[in-house]
Amino acid sequence: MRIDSRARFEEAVAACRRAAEGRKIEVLVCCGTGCLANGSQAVAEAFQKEVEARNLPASVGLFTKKTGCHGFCERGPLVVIQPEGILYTKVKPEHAGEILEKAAEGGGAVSKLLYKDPATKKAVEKYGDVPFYKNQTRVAMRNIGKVDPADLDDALAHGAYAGLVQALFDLTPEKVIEEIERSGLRGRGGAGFQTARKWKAARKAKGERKFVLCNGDEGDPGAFKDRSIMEGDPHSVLEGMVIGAFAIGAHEGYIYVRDEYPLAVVHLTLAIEQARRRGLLGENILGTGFDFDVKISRGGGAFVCGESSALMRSIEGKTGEPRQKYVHATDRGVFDCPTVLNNVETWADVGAILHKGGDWFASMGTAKSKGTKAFSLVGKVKNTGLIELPMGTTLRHIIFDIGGGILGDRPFKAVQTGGPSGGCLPESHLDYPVDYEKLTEAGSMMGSGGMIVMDDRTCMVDVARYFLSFLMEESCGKCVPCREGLKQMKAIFDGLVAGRGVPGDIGRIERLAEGMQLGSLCELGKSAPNPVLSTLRYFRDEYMAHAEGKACPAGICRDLTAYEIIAEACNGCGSCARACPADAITGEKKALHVIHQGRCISCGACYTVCPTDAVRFFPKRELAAVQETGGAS
Amino acid sequence: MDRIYRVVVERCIACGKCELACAFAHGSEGRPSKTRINIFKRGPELGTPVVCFQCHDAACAAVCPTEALVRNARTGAIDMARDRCISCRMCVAACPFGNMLWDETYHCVQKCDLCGGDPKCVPFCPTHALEYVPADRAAEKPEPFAWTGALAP
Amino acid sequence: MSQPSCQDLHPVEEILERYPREEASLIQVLQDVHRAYNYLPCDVLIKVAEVLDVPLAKVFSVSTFYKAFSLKPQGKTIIKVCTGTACHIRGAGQLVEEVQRLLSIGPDETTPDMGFTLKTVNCVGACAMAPVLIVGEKYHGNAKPAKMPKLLGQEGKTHAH
Amino acid sequence: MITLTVNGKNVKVPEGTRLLDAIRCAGFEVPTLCDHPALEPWGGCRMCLVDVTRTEWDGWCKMVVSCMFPAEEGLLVLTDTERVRSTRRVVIDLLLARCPDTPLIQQMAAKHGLERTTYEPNPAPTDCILCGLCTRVCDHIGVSAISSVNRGAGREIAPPFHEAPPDCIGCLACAEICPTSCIPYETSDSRRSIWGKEFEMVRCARCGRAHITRDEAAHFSDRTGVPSAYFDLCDACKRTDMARQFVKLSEGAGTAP
Repeated sequence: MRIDSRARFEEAVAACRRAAEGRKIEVLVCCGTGCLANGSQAVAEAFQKEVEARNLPASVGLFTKKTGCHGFCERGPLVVIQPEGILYTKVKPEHAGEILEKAAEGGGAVSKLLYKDPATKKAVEKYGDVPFYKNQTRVAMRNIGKVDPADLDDALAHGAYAGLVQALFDLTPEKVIEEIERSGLRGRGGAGFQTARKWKAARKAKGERKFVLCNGDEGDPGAFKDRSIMEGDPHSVLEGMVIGAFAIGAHEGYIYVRDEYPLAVVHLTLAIEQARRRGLLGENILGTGFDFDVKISRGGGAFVCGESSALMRSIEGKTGEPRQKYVHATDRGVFDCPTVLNNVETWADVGAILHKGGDWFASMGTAKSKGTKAFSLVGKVKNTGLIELPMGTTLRHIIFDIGGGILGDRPFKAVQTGGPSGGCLPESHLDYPVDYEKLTEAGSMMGSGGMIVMDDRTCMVDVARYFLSFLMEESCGKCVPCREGLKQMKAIFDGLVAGRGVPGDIGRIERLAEGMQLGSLCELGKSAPNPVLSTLRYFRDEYMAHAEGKACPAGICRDLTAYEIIAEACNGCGSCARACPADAITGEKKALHVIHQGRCISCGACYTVCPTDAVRFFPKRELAAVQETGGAS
Repeated sequence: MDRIYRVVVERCIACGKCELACAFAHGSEGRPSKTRINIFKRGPELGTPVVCFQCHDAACAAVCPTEALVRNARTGAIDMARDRCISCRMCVAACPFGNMLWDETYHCVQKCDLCGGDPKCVPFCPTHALEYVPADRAAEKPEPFAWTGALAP
Repeated sequence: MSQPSCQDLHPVEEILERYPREEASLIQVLQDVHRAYNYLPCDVLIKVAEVLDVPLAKVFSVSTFYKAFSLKPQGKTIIKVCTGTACHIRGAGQLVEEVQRLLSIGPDETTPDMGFTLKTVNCVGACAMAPVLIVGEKYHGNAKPAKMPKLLGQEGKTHAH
Repeated sequence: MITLTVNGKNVKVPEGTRLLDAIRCAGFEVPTLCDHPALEPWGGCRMCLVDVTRTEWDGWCKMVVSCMFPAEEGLLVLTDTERVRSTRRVVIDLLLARCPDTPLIQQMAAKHGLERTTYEPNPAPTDCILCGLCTRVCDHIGVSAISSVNRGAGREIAPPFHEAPPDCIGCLACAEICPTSCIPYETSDSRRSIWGKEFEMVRCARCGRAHITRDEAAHFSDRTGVPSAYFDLCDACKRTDMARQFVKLSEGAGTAP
């Protein structure tokens, strides 16, 4: 039924709340992309079947619900039992019966499926007590994992669109912008531009048609918070966009979603249809006479489309080539109309800010970076997943307290933030509070919140080269410094990792990097040298080792690295021989194994699997010496 | 536009001075083949000068995709903005009188520009077959030319 | 060099019905066309250009700019190896090599029997389970080279040499 | 009119003037490779970079491409600072690596003090600098027969499917505008071909010379309303015709208009 007044809205919410309260025990099965990959679809079906088979009376109120990403993807599939808040990890379909028994009994948990804290080795029963969740403050992700993204009623029961109602009925567009200004909200897509300033400019701009856009082209490899928001709580994005449209006076909007996020498209499409049907979107929203509708534009797979002018061209059906921006999009954006473009997370924050007030949001975070920020914590860290924290949290807290430290307790080497436009920060920066200014100061950037943790087995030259290849493929090729510069930069790095480096390379890299930063057309090209410059700044030794010593200290660059088995340490278990893809390792059972250098491709598989650390790597140029002394065959 | 360029055909004696003057005025080489005015012989010492009419509703300007051909309000000529020309040669094909000339050497289009308001061919014409007359006198019928034996200045 | 073409224009006509006839629909139409035909056949693109009234050169430009589009027919099963940063540092390179070895095809190539196409993609946003491999529509997290033959299924084995 | 200062020299230009034109108006040189006065500025070659600042900016400079940046009142423009020179040098150096054998690029590189590229020269040298002039002029004419294809390092200019472009009208504007003349074509009094397409020609009804392609004639009479009959004769025959007409007229009235 269409909601056409404030009173009707309150009624509808109350009805949804009552329905939700009737669900006394809820089984929440995480169906984010991560858990789906681990088989959560089958788990959800198993729960559904079990519930039906039990044919329990309505008074028990047992329900199952598929939700968006709970964030703790590492341990998926995840199942949470509410209201008790019991968290089960790595759940399989056959566990459904057992879990339901316990849940219906109304007490206790299936202890073998609980999360075990690696530090204390003890099972943790409650969701809120798991270190990964304990330290989070969720704003943009407030309802993810709690609501069924395919059910508007469920979202309404959890407070969705409350901010919109306040904006439309209690405030003027100017007051809405004031509230956003008071919150200090800055763009969550990377650059951190003041959201209110953008809105103000667009409100002032003249034009019959105005647009609000949502940037869901989360292209930074290693970041997936926007995906989780769009998949797990699409209504929070829509709510923010309607508020933004009301504030600037727009009646049309687009959500630009990456092609790689099919589930996000499905859930957004569904959410838009539901919101339209209920009068929360489309013509005469909530009976106020305000019209605003949203279309979804699916990207075609191009990182550069995260750049605002390229994204707008892509929405227009063109190639994603950026345009020089001496005229702001707020004056002339998509289809040459005034346009406000914000990131998914920014839009998701807007509803909460309007609901709880700008001051509340501004009470979190640091002096210049207010509120909370979502990050995807990935790489060589124990607990990988999605987190949201107040700005200003230190890297150490994120990586070691929430992330649980480095995989296999190896030494921490660096953390990469900001994707291909960001940089790598070393151990000395672990106590840095994470906000826009601090990250930029350190030669990295916020970006879309990807945090990729690296251990000592990560070669920083290889990481920089990885980003160069990535960007070389993703550059649109319009301007010379970016197109040709990346090609030449990559060629220098190809030389470094292949042992063709020369001492002058580092100077050439620096000169070219400066030219690209100053000369490129868009942010992709301007920031392309960041991964190179930040690794060069903090890990210069490693570059020198490659350029002058023809060695890769991390043992990653294959052309520079050789492996051998230390006789004293080998227990002859044969793991290395089985892991070797090149059949370069031979040896009798329980006897010393040997790497045949002629066949070895230096992939390091043996090093990784050896249980006794009997495999060592060393610079390939020392190979001749090693062979002479008979160290290896 | 103060003055109007006109051709009094029956005065032309096909001496070719206008062609030379034009060629010199538009480039140092002065090759007669580069002239923008052409004499067609129609008998011994009888010629017809052919040159751009600066048409009122000019086809050349109509087809030009880059607005490189624009009327000069002062001289009345349709001027060619050389830097805007993309050498598509549409004006050459479109001119109903064949007065847009393709220069194969420089790969560009040449047309009469009335030398920016001082057409050089006029003073060089010994018989006043080419005139640049005040606009109000343009409609007057020219007097038949009387040959005096002396060259015009 | 003539491009592969396809005779049946019914699916594209149906797709075109669903969108306004304007340039802004181009990428959305191409997405659907790609899904329907598994690639972008030449004569289908000509049809799209004609109906949306977009110059064919622009359609071609867009088709080659975006990575989601292929102008060559693709295999029945598409194997995507995620090469995002998290996957890269957790060994996506070895995964690509292993698939290459098993199927004897490089990235963006298709097995001669049109069974498999190998693609590398820039981050599918499943970084928490890196490295990630997608076979058809199914995501596989924490993929290891040793698990490849099983993941590629029986068909995969027949290609192994 | 607005006043700005270029390298210390004041210059007055109308509002809406591009910085590039204002700088040239002040008498200073700025190199460009992708700019053409008849086409929308594009900002791809990055050679026209200059530093801009204002007195109130406290010495902070912003680097902009002058072909797209608007001239503003009170702007201080510096076209020859060290960082402008070094950035331009990187750009032309990169182009020289791409096009080591192209005279235009060699000359421009020499002007920036580069005899040869400091980068790895392109193993497959090309003359195409991807300035986009050809595709932009083609779009401008309203044809769009060619476009950029692929992206990044693989970007190139090509007709659809790398085959003879169906939309091409054979006007040769792309080849004419190309600053490095790297688009091959053939044209003569009997035939014309470009991009692998052979054109049907309109032959002069009098002398039989092929002077325009059938597609060109159709495209331009469609777009501009110029009667297609204008294309029946070649320009030389039309001139001869006109001379004859004159004679007839002079026999009657005496003057031509």
